[in-house]
Amino acid sequence: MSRKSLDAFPDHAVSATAAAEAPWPVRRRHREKYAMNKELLAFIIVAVLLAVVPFTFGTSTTFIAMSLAKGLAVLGILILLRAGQVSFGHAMYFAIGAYAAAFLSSAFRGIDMLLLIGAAILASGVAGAIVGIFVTRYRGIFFGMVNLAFSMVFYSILEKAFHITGGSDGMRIRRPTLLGMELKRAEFDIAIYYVILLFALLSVWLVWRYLRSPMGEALRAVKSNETRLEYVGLSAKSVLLGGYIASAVLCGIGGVFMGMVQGLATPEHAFWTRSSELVFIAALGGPAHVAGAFGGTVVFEAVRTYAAALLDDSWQLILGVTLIVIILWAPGGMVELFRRLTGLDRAKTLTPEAGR
Amino acid sequence: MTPNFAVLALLDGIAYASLLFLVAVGLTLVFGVLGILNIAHGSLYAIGAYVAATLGQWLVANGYNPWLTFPALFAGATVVGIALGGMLERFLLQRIYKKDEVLQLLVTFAVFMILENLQRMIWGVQPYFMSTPLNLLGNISFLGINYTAYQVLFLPAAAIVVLFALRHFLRHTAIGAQILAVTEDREAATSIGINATRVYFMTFVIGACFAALGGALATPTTSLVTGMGANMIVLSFAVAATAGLGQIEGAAVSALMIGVARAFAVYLSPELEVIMPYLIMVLVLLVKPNGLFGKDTARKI
Amino acid sequence: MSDYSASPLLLQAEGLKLRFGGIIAADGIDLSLHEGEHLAIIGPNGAGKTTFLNICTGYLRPQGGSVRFENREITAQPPRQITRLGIARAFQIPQLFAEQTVLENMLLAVSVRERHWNPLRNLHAVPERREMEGLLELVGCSDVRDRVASELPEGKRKLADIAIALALKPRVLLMDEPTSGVASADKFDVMETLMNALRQAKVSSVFVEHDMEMVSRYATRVAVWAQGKIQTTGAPEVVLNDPDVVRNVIGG
Amino acid sequence: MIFNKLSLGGVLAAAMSAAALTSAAWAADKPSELKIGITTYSSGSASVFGVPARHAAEILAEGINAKGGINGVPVKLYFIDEGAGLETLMAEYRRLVEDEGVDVTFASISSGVCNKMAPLAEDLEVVNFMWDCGTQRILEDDKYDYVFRTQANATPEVLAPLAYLLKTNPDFKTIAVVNQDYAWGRDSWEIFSNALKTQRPDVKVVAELFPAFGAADFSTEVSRLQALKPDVILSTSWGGDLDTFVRQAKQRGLFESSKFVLPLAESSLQRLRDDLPEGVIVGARGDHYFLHPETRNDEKFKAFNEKFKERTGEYPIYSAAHMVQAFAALEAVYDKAIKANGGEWPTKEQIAEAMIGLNFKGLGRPLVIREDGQAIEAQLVGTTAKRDGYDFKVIDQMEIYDGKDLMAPVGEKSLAWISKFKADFLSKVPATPYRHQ
Repeated sequence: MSRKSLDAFPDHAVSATAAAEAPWPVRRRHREKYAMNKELLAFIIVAVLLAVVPFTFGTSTTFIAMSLAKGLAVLGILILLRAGQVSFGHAMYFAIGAYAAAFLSSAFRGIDMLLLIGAAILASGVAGAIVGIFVTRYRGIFFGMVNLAFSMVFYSILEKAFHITGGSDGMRIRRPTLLGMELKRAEFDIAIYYVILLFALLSVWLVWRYLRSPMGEALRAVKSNETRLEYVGLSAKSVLLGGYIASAVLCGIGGVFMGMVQGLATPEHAFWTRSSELVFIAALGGPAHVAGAFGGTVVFEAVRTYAAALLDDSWQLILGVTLIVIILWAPGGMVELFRRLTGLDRAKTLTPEAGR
Repeated sequence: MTPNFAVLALLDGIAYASLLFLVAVGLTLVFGVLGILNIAHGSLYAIGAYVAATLGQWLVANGYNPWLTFPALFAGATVVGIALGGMLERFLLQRIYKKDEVLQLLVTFAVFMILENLQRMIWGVQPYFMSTPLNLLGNISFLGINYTAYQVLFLPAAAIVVLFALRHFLRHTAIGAQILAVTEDREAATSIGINATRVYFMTFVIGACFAALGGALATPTTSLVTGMGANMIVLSFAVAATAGLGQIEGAAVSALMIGVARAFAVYLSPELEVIMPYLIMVLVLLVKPNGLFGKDTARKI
Repeated sequence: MSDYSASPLLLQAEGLKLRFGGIIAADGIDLSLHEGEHLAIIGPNGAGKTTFLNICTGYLRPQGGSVRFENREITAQPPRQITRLGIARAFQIPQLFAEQTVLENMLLAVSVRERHWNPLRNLHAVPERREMEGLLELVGCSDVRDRVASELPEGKRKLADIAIALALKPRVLLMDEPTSGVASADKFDVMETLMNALRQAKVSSVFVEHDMEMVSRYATRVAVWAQGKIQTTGAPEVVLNDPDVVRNVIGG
Repeated sequence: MIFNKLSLGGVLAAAMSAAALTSAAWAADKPSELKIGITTYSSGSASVFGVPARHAAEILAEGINAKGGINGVPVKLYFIDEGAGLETLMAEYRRLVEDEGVDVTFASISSGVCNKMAPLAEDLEVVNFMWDCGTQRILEDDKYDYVFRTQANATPEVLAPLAYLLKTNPDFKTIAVVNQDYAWGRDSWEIFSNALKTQRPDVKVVAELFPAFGAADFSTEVSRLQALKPDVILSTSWGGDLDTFVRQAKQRGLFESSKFVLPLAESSLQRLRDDLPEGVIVGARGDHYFLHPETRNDEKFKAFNEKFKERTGEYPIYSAAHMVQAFAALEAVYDKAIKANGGEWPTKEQIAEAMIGLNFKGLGRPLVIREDGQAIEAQLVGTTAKRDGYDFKVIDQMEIYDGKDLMAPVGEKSLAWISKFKADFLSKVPATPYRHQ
């Protein structure tokens, strides 16, 4: 089977060949376990490495914190991609998360960070449920477009409701306390880094489990065969709605973190190019694996920040070319490249050779 | 507020809708045939505008007859459409027709980013303008209000000509009929031997030409600034989606709807002006998921 | 052939009417299924047999008439609700979750049946895994258990499709040409296994079929569908020997 | 994979800071170079200001280095693009301050960015000059130790054109506003309309239009304004938006029926050329004009204008002048602090301290930094006119206002201060008149 299959996300394709040649349940389980362990190991290593960042590369802390925050939103996009749907409006939930924090922190000075996060989860979840009820009727391009329309309405309101939202300059998010502690800037940077890291790791684990649960597998079924889904007694709409709310909440969490790190919520967070950026990163990182969301974000942000060093005012050019190259030659994104380079894909996808 | 404001708003709306239609029609045509929602359409719009402005400025600066700026608008658009559109289709889009639609969308987004950047590198960031054609046509007065003939006569005329020319082309020429056949049923059309590669190429180039033409014809009325493509593309998405993707006549109707609604907003409630197109799109799609004129396709089991 | 009219009524269609443009698919269809019955529907291509299955499962809304299941009105309810009531369906063109393995297809179906919605539990860890493996064994799909559905040969797809329907533990199974696509040498073996499984699980069935040999062997009753009407219904040995039926349906 | 990227960035960062450390150590107290981080737009619509300002900065840095630097220390510039988005801007700003060790930052053009950068600079304890952003709120709302503004704020920039309007066209009865829909457009209208209410409560506001920032078409707005025929039309827009609005209004004869007040149009004069009619009131967010009647014969002024024209083909606009002011403040404050420090190179705390009460001079009248960190800057307003020797409209019938008369006093907020205006306050504000020469 060709890797350039019609399928966007070739992990299924790869596992197809693989599974076809691995009919023995016992060995298969063994390998699955082996692969799981290897992935768990990688997860732990990455987690530990990230945990020591403030001590080793202290000046990159904020950069990585912002990347992780955005990565959380990309993780949300990943869930929808699982159902074959792409939203060009999810930046809206990102902005909702940030604005929830902005409103609360200007109403109550010295409010606790955890309350802000809770508010962002609630706000983006409720918004996701309400909008989701409408948009889950749509599939494909229309799904993307209706989401775009909702987010543009929201964006326009943020810009227009000047006296409430501060218009295009946005709202300041004052530094919250953490568990009642007042923090100075340097302490806050470290503290929020660890909070973000904690949420990122937790979300990765939850999403990882969710996508493998019956509900998550049903998302894939939305992509492959809604008719059969109906005929096993499940509403494709509600399956998608579940995924949609989860993705909205992840974007909301990403937004509140980004807002707190930057100290600002702006309408720009909700603009359509931001939504596209999230999808862009998901494709860049590779939609097949949760690691892609974060890897993609770090690369994206790094290119954007350091492209200027290579060629003045060229980050869009460089990123655009990178994405085209990835889509044409490695449609599985960085995750696929990584697997190709390390050979880890074999273990992961259970080809017979892997166990040997 | 004069009691005639409705007439004025209508006139303003029509002028604006004409430009919207010119851009959206290319987008919707390309989607109808290729099944690709081309985000780079906005960049083609912007580059068409820049090229037309550069050409027009050059003509004026070198003392040519200023009326030559009119053909320059069309020439600029055609050059951009054929050269840039043709290259994009041949070297990039042809490679992705078999890929997932999400990836197709992302490729066009990547092209959009690249073109935005190139555009900045070529034309810089200072606003460009070339209003010679607008000045040449002068004003006409209506209910005591001066309008530019270019906006209330020339642009709507251009839009109508494009609409009917496109209809004629699709209904009464061989290649047009093939394009239409592919729009209606891609598989059936290819199975009866229509050369899809050629049809795709032609369609994309035509669509690109329309985008560039929209930009070129907008040039005399506006200042060309970076980021103009990003704004235009969402607006033309709104027009195309409201009509139903792939609906050409429908795009004319929804462009008119959005244009007039926006103009009324400026008179009645200026704060709503910006939200109007998206509000219309959301409302229409909530009631009619496939757009005003889109067809519902039930799956056969 | 025994008479089932005394056993409880499961599915009952009355006066179903449906036309698409100029084509009359159903023009006053009355048809019922009793517990333990295996009803075959035969008739010319395009007569509306599949349409009947579509109406019964709520995929199409009839322009007239009603469908009842265990004395409960189910006309035009969404397919998922009808499915949950106990009417499962297998398709002429198999409908599988193309991206997942055959076993995962089954596990997903059984998760819906058993309402396994814990988002943290792996699909493979549902307690009914053994049962599903057994079902696959039964329909002869064990060998392709771990293959991705889109990669299956046509015959196996057909069987997997039926297995998914069976995974739902239905009261009634609606099948559309169950053995089309299965290699002709295996057809009767497959059907034999399938019917045994249905009898064992006390599942009644309706199946649309073109193979008269199959009908005469496995149907308890036959309905002949033509021009949007049930021309006749009765025991296979009677109906299949009816000269009108032979001329209009089987011969033609 | 994530880690690879991280460590790459980290190693680079570490290497850079190590380099910075060693060089600092080598120069003992006095650094080998004075590093200046400048945020400016090089992409996006505001680059109409950002790019000229960047040219100005480069010219100025070359000039400083050519004469041996500031007290013998050459300057080195680092630019950040405000148009690249806040994530990039913030990450890069932090990198410059924390890794690169820049000594001073100039941030920024956008009020929105200033809103963000001011608290960040304060947190990072780096001396920051708000060199171009207009919002008056930052220094009025909070107290900063490291953040200063080397130009005026929105209040005098809007009040000066209003004073000019009241003096030159005292009889107007109706006014309409067409501003860009973002903070500056809204804030400037708030100041203008509140002040107008105190001076001329009888004037009726017939339309408040806020088309989207970057709107490509104002035809409908122009139609509506023609129908309304207001005596005065105010627009604080700039860049492509202002150009488009002016062209469309001119083409359709709106300038004949209404008096236009365009407080930022000095920056569009050279682009609009004949599309901007005569008789329009224009301002320059300060006393910035390439033919400044008081300073045009100064050597420094002439030299800068020439170099700028040579490099860009244009005369400098106000954003370039604001950059000149930032550099002038920088040179002045180092001189002052070094003197106060007995000739030793000053610490950043000493620099911050020396900023208060600092006198410096850019291309216009001298400026002074108040105790709240805000500079007092004169304002130049005039009327467009066609004059020989220029293929664009020049400014005639100029009035130059002293900045202190139009600023809210230290500790007072602009809107509260404005609400206390006496009815004839603005028409009596002293100004020095000049004609085009």
